[in-house]
Amino acid sequence: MTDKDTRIAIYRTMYTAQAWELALMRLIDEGLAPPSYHPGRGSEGSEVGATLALRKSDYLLYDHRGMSHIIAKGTPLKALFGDFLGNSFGTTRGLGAGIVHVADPDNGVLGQSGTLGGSQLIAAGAALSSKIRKTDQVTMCFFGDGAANRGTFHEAANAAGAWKLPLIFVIQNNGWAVSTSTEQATGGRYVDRAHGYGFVGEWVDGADAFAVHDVAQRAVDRARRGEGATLIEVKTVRLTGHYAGDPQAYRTTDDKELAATQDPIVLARAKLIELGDLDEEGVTDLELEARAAVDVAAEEAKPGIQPTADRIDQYIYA
Amino acid sequence: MTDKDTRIAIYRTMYTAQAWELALMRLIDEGLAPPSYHPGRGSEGSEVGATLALRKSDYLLYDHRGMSHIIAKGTPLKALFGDFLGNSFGTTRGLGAGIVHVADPDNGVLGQSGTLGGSQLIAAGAALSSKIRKTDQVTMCFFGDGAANRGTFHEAANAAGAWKLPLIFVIQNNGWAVSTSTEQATGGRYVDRAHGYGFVGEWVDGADAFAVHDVAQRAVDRARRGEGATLIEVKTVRLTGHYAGDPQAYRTTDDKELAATQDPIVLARAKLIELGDLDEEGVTDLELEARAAVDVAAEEAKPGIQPTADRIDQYIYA
Amino acid sequence: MPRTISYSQAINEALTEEMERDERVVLMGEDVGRMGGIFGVTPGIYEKFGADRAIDTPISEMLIVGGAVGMAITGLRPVAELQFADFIFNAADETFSKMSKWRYMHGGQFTVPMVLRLPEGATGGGGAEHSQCPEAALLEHPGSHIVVASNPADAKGLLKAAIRDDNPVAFFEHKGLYAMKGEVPDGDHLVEIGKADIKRQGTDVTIVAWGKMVGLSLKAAEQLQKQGISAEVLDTRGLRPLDTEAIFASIEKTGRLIIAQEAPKSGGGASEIAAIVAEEALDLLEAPIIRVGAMDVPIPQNAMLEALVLPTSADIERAAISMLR
Amino acid sequence: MPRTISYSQAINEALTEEMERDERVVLMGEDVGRMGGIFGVTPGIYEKFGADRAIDTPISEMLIVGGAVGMAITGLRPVAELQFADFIFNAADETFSKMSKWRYMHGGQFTVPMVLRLPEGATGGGGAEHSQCPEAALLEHPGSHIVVASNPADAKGLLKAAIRDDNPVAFFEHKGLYAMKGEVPDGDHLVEIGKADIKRQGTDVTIVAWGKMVGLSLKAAEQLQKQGISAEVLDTRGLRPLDTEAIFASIEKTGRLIIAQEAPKSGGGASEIAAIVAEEALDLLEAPIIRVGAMDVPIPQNAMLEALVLPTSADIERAAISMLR
Ligand SMILES: Cc1ncc(C[n+]2csc(CCOP(=O)(O)OP(=O)(O)O)c2C)c(N)n1
Ligand SMILES: Cc1ncc(C[n+]2csc(CCOP(=O)(O)OP(=O)(O)O)c2C)c(N)n1
Ligand SMILES: [Mg+2]
Ligand SMILES: [Mg+2]
Repeated sequence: MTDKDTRIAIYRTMYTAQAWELALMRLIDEGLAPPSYHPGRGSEGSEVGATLALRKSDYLLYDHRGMSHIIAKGTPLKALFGDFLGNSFGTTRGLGAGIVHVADPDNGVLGQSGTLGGSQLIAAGAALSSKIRKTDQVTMCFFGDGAANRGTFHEAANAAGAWKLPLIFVIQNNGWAVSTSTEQATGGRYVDRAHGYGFVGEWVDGADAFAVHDVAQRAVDRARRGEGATLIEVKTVRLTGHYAGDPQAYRTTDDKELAATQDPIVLARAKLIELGDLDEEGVTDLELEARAAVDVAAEEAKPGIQPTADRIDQYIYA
Repeated sequence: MTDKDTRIAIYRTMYTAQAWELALMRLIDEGLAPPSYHPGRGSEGSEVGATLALRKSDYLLYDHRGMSHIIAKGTPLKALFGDFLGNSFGTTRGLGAGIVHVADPDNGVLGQSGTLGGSQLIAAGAALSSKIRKTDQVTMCFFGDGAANRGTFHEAANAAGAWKLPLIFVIQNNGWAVSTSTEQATGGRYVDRAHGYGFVGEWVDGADAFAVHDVAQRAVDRARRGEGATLIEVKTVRLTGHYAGDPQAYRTTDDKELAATQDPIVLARAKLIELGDLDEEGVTDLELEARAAVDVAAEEAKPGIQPTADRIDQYIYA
Repeated sequence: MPRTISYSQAINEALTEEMERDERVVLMGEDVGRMGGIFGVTPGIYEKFGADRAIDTPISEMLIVGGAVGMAITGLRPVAELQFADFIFNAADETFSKMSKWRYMHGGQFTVPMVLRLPEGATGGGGAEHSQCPEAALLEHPGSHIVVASNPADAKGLLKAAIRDDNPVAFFEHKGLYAMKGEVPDGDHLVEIGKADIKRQGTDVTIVAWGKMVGLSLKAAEQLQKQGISAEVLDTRGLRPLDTEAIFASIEKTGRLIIAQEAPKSGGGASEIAAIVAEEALDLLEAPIIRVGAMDVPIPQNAMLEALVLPTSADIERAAISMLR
Repeated sequence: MPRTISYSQAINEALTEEMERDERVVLMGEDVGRMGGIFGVTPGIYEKFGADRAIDTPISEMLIVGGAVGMAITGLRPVAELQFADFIFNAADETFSKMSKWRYMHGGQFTVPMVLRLPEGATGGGGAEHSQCPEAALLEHPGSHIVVASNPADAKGLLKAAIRDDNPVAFFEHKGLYAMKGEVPDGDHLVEIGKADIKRQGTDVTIVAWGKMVGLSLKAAEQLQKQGISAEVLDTRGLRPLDTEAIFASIEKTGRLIIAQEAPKSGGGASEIAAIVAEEALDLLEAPIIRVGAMDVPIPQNAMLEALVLPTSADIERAAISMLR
């Protein structure tokens, strides 16, 4: 069971991620950042709860849904703004502008495959690598219910089972892959797939970020003890469209309204107060702090320099 | 439970397949057929027991291990010899010579992907096709424990579960993928993977061809009733090397000796007599008949004409 | 009388008409049904033909292509879509070795009547894995047609022809053209696959292009006209079958050849066409061939850098001028 | 003093020496460990370095390549093998978009020091899916080297150089050359990647080739000599980096260019080289370029037909004679 400090850290990180995303939306409205973004609202409980169970030296393969796992892994907010502004402050120093290619090796953020599923294989390789190098690093790989149906998952999961890899698959099941519902496109339950590969499968409701953390911590501890992989299916909700501005004609109002009741940030806030970890004032202070930090980061990131032509053929070859 | 006629048919087909393979080996020794062949000895119980549960109009995606599933599906022996002799009597009329590309649409034999796993996807497509066309055709797809670990399986199995396809995956687990043992390369048990896709998984010992048929018949009946897919894991043995002439240095003598005790043909023969389906004399007559039919087919196939250069650019485009 | 509609609407009409004409034709891919496609190309088809003929697939590219092959050899005529042409590499064996070779490998006992729709091209910020034009990737794999539509009329006529063709067809649609408007003939409009189209007559230089580069080539040709250079623009409408006769005939007139593609300069269709000309029509050339293509780098995610990497009509213009100096 | 060993033994030595030199180097692939490879190229390595550094993988080609990328960006230097080069299409996105572009896509924050071993080529009866030479498939995907060894000395020297290179290298080994014997220098023999090798001097025609076609080109050159035709044979040793200077220098001498590849004539490295020459060195040509390659058909399983489909030294010979008439 999470302790008080952990719960507060989880809430702070989730709230920060939400504030970061709101700030990004403003940058997008101002035309400073490209509009193509997959909002993370609704998956913060999953991404933060799970990622905070990792150490700095552990590896993260994040997914395209929001940025809260990357924020939780320690990548500076300013650098993330820089990536979306496509300027010199970004982790790729302007090469990537927008989704997909944030990378932060110092914090174990190994980047992302723009083709869904590619990261599952790279995660398996990273986990095998730490096993061969005899470090105690754990690799955590996030992906959605849709990406879970790519063959890449099978090859990564089979290897994770056969070689007892220190690897944690976090399937964020928000019920949708763009417009396609999980029921339409998926046979069986994701959590049940773990058993067929010989490792543990756990299901947890992502509306409860603290519960996610408990499950993730157990998985991380098992992995570090050399007891192999875990598949965590987290039920999340997509509080927005697939991308910012998706009309979502394919989705019923009921589904959207039900989702709205599952906001992990709202629920965590109430829980903090209920448990007496913080009182209303304490929470408000934390939130003000977080928003301030985000605003500072956004402002600091803006003056970054856009890359110029000379950048184009850099880093193709070592 | 199989009835007497079915048991006799299974034995006859298995024995015929064995005789066919022996005859092929002679053709290879005589240099008339290419040496690259993956002998089926040990998997006849699986291939014949399962395939005989199908109708002529059902679809078969066979694998590279032996020919007994193709023989059981009704492809004429002469045509199969023709394929290995690479002559005009072959199903591909000489284009293919040797393993891989036998096809016999009239008997529902849809061909094979030379890259393992490719057939799993084509099988899913064939099953979806019969569902869309509202026929009651069932598709059966064979592959080994090694090919089961390709991502193609995951994509085919997930679709089979999501769409309740009339599809039967037969995983022939002979414990080896060339030199790599199932334990070294596989996490969990294949049969347990079915549940994660939302369909039935059954395990059966391929040493008992009659038991395989029972399991397959149930799966076929379910599929025809629209109750969806089944994964059948059949424990088989590889009585030979991966290919004819494989020294198998990687394999212990114990493993080979144990395998030798699991010959489905030997066991079925004893069972037939034990159950009184046939007496010793009856079995011997059946075997003589089968061998005679094979020898006739081999002789008839030999005079086929080898394809000439004009064949090369035929059938690339319709 | 012809109507003016968009490229995506033309594709939608082609699909609708062919699905009405032949019930064996089924549409499949990610989000092509209920949503009508992430680029809004297929709205209405699910409503008209239902879930069995407008199939929303899982995110399983190997299944989309390999499954379509299985459907095509068992009596259907699938039109499968990969959401981005780049994903052809997530189903490469299925596209190159199954779709394109199944018929040949099995001695001609099957036909594989399927179309693989491939939305291609860079549109600003898609990055290295959502912006490619991999038309040439199929060249070393015989057995399928490679078709690319440069305008609404061709998009409709070529797609209808592709669906009726008994061969597998890789059908590339440029995402940057979906909004393009153009006249489309009424009625059962079909365009022959593999027949080049001279979009503009000229005498000084031949610009061979396909897909989105045709428009850029025409733009360049207009600019060149002002400078007294008469450029002929030839739209190959794809890479296989390739109308080499039309290409040679044009070079015979002009003596100069520019080949413009959006794909990186190396390893694309331009290289193939240049090689064919260097082999079979070298004597017609009065100047070295020039390939205009993207820089040989992965497409940067940053739209500003992307713009610098992509070929422009100005590049084509410069190439022509350099040839005539 | 140099020893005479086989091409496969040379590869085995390169692997063994580099694994001894650098413990970050690990070998992985299907049956590469306990069995020593289905072509007998890697015996002894499992025994010497153990299961952690000679990894028998599942039949999971996407994992082999994508996993190797993950290993390469976390401190190891994997040498991954796909059992047949054809299977590059079973791991195409991993090879083209992950292995080759991970570094660039992430702003140069990673290096991807890995080698992908790819046994290629037709050897009699492998059929369309076990006989290809897909070297050119990587051309439209910058970020990796494309290396092909034509003899034992190069096999050893190029592979050792590839393992030490911080860039990903697609290393093609022709299955038909594994038994080829040749002299290999003693000691730490390294061959520079991307540097062409003039295997035979000549003045009348340049034959550019790589891999197994180098031997066939030399054979053709000998025959041509008897007919008074002096052929120069240039081994590119791969396709990227490409030693265009060496190619141009040779054409400058001879004025005639034949490019010989085992891959089908269309869509291969020969097309790329022909295009480069038609662009940058057209004036050096006294005759049209000729590409010698396999017929543009899937490789038939029937070995007799396969032999008719593959390019031969006689084809190269005929091409040269036709040029000099
Ligand atoms: C291989 C591949 N197929 C398709 C896509 C296009 N695509 C991007 S996100 C997405 C939906 C993913 O759904 P899911 O995995 O459930 O994640 P979610 O967006 O719901 O968080 C799709 C289809 C892609 N990027 N890569
Ligand atoms: C995609 C692919 N990978 C590898 C191979 C090479 N190969 C052919 S058979 C085989 C072993 C298959 O093992 P399994 O599936 O268990 O079948 P078995 O041979 O044991 O019957 C391998 C690795 C192939 N043909 N296709
Ligand atoms: Mg989802
Ligand atoms: Mg096996």
